[in-house]
Amino acid sequence: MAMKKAPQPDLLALVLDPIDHVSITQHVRAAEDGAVVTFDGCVRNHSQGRGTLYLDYEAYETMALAKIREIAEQLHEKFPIHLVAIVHRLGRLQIGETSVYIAVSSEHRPAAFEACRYAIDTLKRTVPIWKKEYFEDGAVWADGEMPPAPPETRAANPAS
Amino acid sequence: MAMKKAPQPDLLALVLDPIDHVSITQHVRAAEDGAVVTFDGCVRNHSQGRGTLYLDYEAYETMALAKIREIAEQLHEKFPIHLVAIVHRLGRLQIGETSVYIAVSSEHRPAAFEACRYAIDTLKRTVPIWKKEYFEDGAVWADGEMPPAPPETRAANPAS
Amino acid sequence: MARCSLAGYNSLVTLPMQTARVKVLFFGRLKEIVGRAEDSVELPDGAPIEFLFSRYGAAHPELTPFRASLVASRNQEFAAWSTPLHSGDEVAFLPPVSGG
Amino acid sequence: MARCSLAGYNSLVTLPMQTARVKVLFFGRLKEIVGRAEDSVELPDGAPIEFLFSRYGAAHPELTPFRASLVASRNQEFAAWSTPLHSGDEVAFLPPVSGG
Repeated sequence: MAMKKAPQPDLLALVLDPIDHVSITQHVRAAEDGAVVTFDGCVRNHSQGRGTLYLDYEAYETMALAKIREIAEQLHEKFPIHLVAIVHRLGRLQIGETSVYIAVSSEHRPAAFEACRYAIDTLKRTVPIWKKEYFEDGAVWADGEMPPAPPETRAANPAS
Repeated sequence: MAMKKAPQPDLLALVLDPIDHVSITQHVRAAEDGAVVTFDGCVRNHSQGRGTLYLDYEAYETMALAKIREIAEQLHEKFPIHLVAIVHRLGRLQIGETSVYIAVSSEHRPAAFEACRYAIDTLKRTVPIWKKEYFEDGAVWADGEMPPAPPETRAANPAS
Repeated sequence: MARCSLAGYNSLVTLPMQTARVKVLFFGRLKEIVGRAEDSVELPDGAPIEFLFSRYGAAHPELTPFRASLVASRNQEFAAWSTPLHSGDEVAFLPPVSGG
Repeated sequence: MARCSLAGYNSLVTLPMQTARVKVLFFGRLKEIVGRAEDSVELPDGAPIEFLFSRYGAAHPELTPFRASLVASRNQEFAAWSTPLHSGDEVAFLPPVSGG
């Protein structure tokens, strides 16, 4: 059997504690890199004209982590990047706290920018995480995006 | 005379000391923001196949700061962003140190991404800063980009 | 291995209907409607995900309007509603995602 | 106000040639060639930036090959080489920039 290639030391995680931007950014940043681009998704104090109190995030954790790993793999395939970190927080988040933090390092800046943008755009469409927004006058599950589903086949074909 | 509009509290600076990513990022990040995108330009340990020892950055300081302010103004005109920080370091930089750091906050992520990218791309073309790269076997002024110059007019027309 | 049809098994076949035990997960609004995050159910082996959802729809009619906006998964992969289920599968009905 | 032509002033005009004192800045490679970062020079009032550069080119022939890759500035703004200079102006010859 072939030796497995050593995994890229990307940092891919779901966490409950506040996100530490500094250590995550340091994780991807090396002497060979000329660029590090980061995206910090924060809890806004308002949503569609209503004042937000806080958010609750929940995830289908095993699948969410698998989908985040898929995104990291895609980044390495599509862009000449060095390392990527994608960390999403779950549980109750207060205004101003970071819900998701993405850091990408690369030799030249276009790859880091494009990969970071691709990562958050794909995460928002494909990673099974949901947020419930709490306002002074109620709470709603945020409108979300429909992940791409595989095409339907004919109704299950009973084997004989 | 009309009152001057209060200046946006953008953070625009040339500095000699190491760049503090955390305080700069905090500067642009507010409760109304949903996204913060940052670009960290770092000194690579190599350039065009040669091992780099360190870099010296110098600037036409008054003009560089004026051009950086122009970039910030353009960002506010072109993108629905909240705040921007653009900090460039001058003097001697070691491998891994940050030469330029840009942070942009916005309500939604596309503006922060696009503005941050626009800022570094424009800075690299228009801000009078130069770097000299020191290698084990010599030093060179880095190949740079020609800033856009105003079109020439006819030779100066002596007034009578 | 004999499989039943969805309408029931063929009574001419003497083998008993194969059943499958699958784990079902609910998230977000669906979890609130069904009143639980996790379930374990028995269904005819090979029955599609759609069949499983219909069952929950029968028990919780409030679910039905969500059907068009849901995506299904089987074993942590997005799956067509026609995907057949077997014992040990983990199924989830995923509302539009809103992470990030 | 009388202005001289670049070739010298018209001797029929009895007013002395107006001169302008401008500050000149050098950066990067140019600073190394000229051997100084800053200079203060007198030149005919209204002479274009090009005229000033030619003067330095005469004194430092190594400068001339750089001309095509330089951009000029006047008072911290990019300026055409034909821009006329007046007293108090600050001029710089900017090599291709390589910040970031």
